[in-house]
Amino acid sequence: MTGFDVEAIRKDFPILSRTMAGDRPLVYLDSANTSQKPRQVVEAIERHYLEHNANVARAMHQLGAEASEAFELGRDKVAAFIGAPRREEVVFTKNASEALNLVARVLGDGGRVGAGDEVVVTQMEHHSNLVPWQLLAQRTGADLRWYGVTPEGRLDLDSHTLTERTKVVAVTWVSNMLGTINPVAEIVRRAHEVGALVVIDASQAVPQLPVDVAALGADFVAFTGHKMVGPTGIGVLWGRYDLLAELPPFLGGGEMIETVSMERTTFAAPPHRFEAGTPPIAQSVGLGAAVDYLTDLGMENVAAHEQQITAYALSAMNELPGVTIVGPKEPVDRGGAISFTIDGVHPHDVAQLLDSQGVAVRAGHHCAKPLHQCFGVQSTTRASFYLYTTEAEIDALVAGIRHTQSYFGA
Amino acid sequence: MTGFDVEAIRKDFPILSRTMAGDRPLVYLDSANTSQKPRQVVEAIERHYLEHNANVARAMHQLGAEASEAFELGRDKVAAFIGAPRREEVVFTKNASEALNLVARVLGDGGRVGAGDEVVVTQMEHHSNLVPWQLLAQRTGADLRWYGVTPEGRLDLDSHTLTERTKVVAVTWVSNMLGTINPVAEIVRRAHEVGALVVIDASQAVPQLPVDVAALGADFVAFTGHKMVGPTGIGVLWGRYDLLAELPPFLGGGEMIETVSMERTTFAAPPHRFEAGTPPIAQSVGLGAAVDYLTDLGMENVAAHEQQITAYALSAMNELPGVTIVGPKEPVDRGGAISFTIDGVHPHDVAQLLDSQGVAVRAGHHCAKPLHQCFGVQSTTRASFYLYTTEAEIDALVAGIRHTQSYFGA
Amino acid sequence: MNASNVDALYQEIILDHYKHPHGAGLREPFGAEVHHVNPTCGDEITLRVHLEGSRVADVSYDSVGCSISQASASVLNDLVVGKDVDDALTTLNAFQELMQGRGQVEPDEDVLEDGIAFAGVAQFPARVKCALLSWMAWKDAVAQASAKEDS
Amino acid sequence: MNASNVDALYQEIILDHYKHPHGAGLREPFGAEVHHVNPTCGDEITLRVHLEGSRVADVSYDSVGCSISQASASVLNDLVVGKDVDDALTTLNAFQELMQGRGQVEPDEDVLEDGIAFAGVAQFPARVKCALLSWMAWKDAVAQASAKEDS
Ligand SMILES: Cc1ncc(COP(=O)(O)O)c(C=O)c1O
Ligand SMILES: Cc1ncc(COP(=O)(O)O)c(C=O)c1O
Repeated sequence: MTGFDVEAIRKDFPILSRTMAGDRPLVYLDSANTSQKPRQVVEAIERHYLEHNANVARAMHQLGAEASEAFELGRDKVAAFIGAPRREEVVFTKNASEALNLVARVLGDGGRVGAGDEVVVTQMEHHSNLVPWQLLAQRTGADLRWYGVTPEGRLDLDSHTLTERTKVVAVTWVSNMLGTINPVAEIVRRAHEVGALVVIDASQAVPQLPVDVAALGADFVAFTGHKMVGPTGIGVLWGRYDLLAELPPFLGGGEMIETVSMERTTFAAPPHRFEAGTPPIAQSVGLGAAVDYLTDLGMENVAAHEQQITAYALSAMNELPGVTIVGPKEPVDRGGAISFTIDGVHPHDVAQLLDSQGVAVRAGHHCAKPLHQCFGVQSTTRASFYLYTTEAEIDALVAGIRHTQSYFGA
Repeated sequence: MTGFDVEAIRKDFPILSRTMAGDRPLVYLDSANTSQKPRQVVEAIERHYLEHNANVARAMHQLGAEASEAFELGRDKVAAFIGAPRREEVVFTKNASEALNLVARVLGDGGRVGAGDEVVVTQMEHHSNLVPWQLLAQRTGADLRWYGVTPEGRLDLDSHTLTERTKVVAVTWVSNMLGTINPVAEIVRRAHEVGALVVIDASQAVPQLPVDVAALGADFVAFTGHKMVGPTGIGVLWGRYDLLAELPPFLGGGEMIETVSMERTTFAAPPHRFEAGTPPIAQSVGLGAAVDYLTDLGMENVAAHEQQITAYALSAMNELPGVTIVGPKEPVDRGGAISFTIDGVHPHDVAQLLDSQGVAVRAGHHCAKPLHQCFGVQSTTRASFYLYTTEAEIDALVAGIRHTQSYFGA
Repeated sequence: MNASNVDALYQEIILDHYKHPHGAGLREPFGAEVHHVNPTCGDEITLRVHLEGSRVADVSYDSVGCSISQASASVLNDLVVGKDVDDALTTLNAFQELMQGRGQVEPDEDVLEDGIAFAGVAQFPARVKCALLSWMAWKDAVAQASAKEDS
Repeated sequence: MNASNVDALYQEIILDHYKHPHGAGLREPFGAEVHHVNPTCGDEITLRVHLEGSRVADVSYDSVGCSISQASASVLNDLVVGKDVDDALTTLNAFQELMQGRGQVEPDEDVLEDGIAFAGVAQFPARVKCALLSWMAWKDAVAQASAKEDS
């Protein structure tokens, strides 16, 4: 029993009533890739554009005041949603990837990471929390190291030892491929013990779990609007204020300045220092509406629903002959992304056959190529769930997998 | 006479029918800051979210195919709109500022600009085309130089001489403060003569003028969706394909890779190399609808309308005692941004009084602080026009200025 | 927000201070000098504070800005010069609270005197920064001057 | 796109080639070897070309990928080995045109033989890359091998 009525919720998402191939209803099991949007979010964006649109900060007319207030209200809502001690700690970016790149760039430019220093990631990072650190290591001469992954798909915290040389530990909270929920509190403890900064990729966590960045104790947390019933084109970097205030800007231009001459520029305080150019105004309004939507449901309820649907799916899929789940097989410390392989059928072909049944899943390396390598597979098929997912949809997935096996004679 | 019916067009923009302070109709004269959005654009975004939303590139299900097609169609439309020889030359960013920062970063990282080299800008740049080059110069040890501005508000091409040391010339096409249209073809000629790359900030040009990047001959062109009846959260960098193909990536993560291991990564071809993370999907759909809207009107007509309304405004404002236009006073090689001062009344107070009459203008340095310094003013008031601006609105501006003068006894 | 609100913003008292600012100009001696900028609009102030023990002996300033920011510097001068630093800081808090109260805070004339004329500004979020520019500069300068006195 | 389209995609011929690929494995001698990747899904192919004068003497390959990409490599092998390079490139163009034709191009069986079975793929934009992976690798390898022959 979850704390909300899934059938009622589904009415907020018109796309879920679409009819797909062969007149089958859409079974959308690709929410870890991007979530669907409720009417409430889309209408908030529409209303903003058609009634209150103006540029922000710079305009002192009434529309400008309305737009600025709407934009900054989005920031307030996000700050409250993640328990940020200060609203100025919420920096809007274009997506989670930009947020992570921003941190990597300014830690390098700001001298926090240099030659001989060590940056530690894990083998289960999304490319967006791996490539920025590779690029930083290349630019600065720092060494990139990583925690490995156990055969069960858990982080192996014994596989690497942090030292005084470690300046940054960048870790995903929830793996987008394995579903694994990592022990972030323990990682924060170990990193801070050696004086390293902690960057958490919370792209898969914030949409599904109650998050309190103050309690978490990390230094930076990144996530993305489109995975949490919000719009594309907006991401969030939360950072400890004193760190944001210390670090140099990332992009130049627009309202990130204090004063400018041809020769040199001084920069505004956070968050504006890190928001060059016209920010994602309508997207902040949309993300604010998304946060309201999630808060109305209650993040405890969202998390409980994900737990329940994941347990249901795992128990059904563990039973299927010829199907191997890559990642934790029990619904413990685990989010709702289930990656799997089917003997004798390539993941592309699995996804294609499921799609012909109306079941939308993802096939490929899910931007986690090194992690696939760990498990000796080149790609997997992934089903992922969200607050609108029903047990009937899991049943459709299971039926689709059976059909796929028989289609390919596997 | 312009080639379209302004009154009919205004019906597409519901916000223009709003009633503001004192029951006065909104007179929106801040389009150089951001343009208003027609219903067609907002509805395209809404339809996309509610019917076709999915992530792109990575998904092979039907929704994913629909979303990918819609997203890439936005790119096709933008490419056609600016006459790009190849669609792969259109890189989506979050705004014009990111596009300009992207170029500055990768030219440095790619070794195209180094210590002792020269980067040339102008005194009339928006901060977004100045600060990124200052930061590049600081990072690399290159020298930043600039063309000055004449008292009439024209670029002084004799004020600086390009040499073999000049590696980049970055110039705004149309000044957002003065309205000046710069001789970009001549600048391209001079720059290419010494082997320098040319970066054009077309943020104020693409919304108002027919643009053909192939004919222009520049190497990079940047502009922004929200100023051309499109959504916030999307900008465009057009770049010559061979240059884009040569340059290193800007941000890492997501679909900008070719193959990834823990140690190193190889990168995708343009444009994907420069689009890390989930791109502005719904915003590309919206920008595509914006480009359709402008194309239906005809950019020649849009430009002619701007010419006509600017000429009307200039002749009215040139007559006003105590009012000084900062920038070209004749409607020749000039866009529709008119910055001005009123003797004895601070620009803030001008904007505030105009706002109380329903007239929305901008006051401040318009992100062009060094340019204000050239003219010995700390700030100005700016009125700016677009395809929906009427002569009656200019009359309201003039009446508002008169009222302001009498209110402050100036 | 309507036309009458603009009159609430531009009260007679504010326009008077704007046209005839009290204590304008930079003077010696001073314990600290600061330069503050409103990044959005470019308004600037250079402000000096001279303390004598715990008393604000002088506040002098040179500013470029709109009527609201200029008038506010003039009222600041009236309200803090001659006062004990702690009392002046209490006044600052009251002024700041009024400005950030979105029109919901009732100003206390005994504390704010002419400053109550700024009540209308609180309804114009874009102008709140104008009204606070000189006060924030003063707060900064006092902190620096006090630190110097103490050391 | 409906269920019957999936059958159009997974034609019997394609599934046969998938299960029994022609010419699979890496062989010597070869003039050029390339490695191509489909970045979206991670499918990979290592492919070698051996030219004898202007004749494609052998195409050998090792690939990991879906049914479409594997079957396509097998059909490629059938269609180009033994042919003159120019003729083989003409075949490639015909195949590429079919793939990118969004289902609007009528395939010529005389040119494409078993390749016409891929007509259904053109209706699945996400799979077009799968079908073209080996062909693009082959084009690349031929260019490299020809350059070597010429020098
Ligand atoms: C000339 C010019 N360049 C750059 C920009 C920056 O555009 P954006 O704020 O969308 O990044 C603007 C608009 O503010 C502009 O007018
Ligand atoms: C764990 C993780 N990190 C980062 C990202 C990147 O998010 P975005 O594509 O919005 O930048 C994703 C989603 O693709 C993700 O799942």
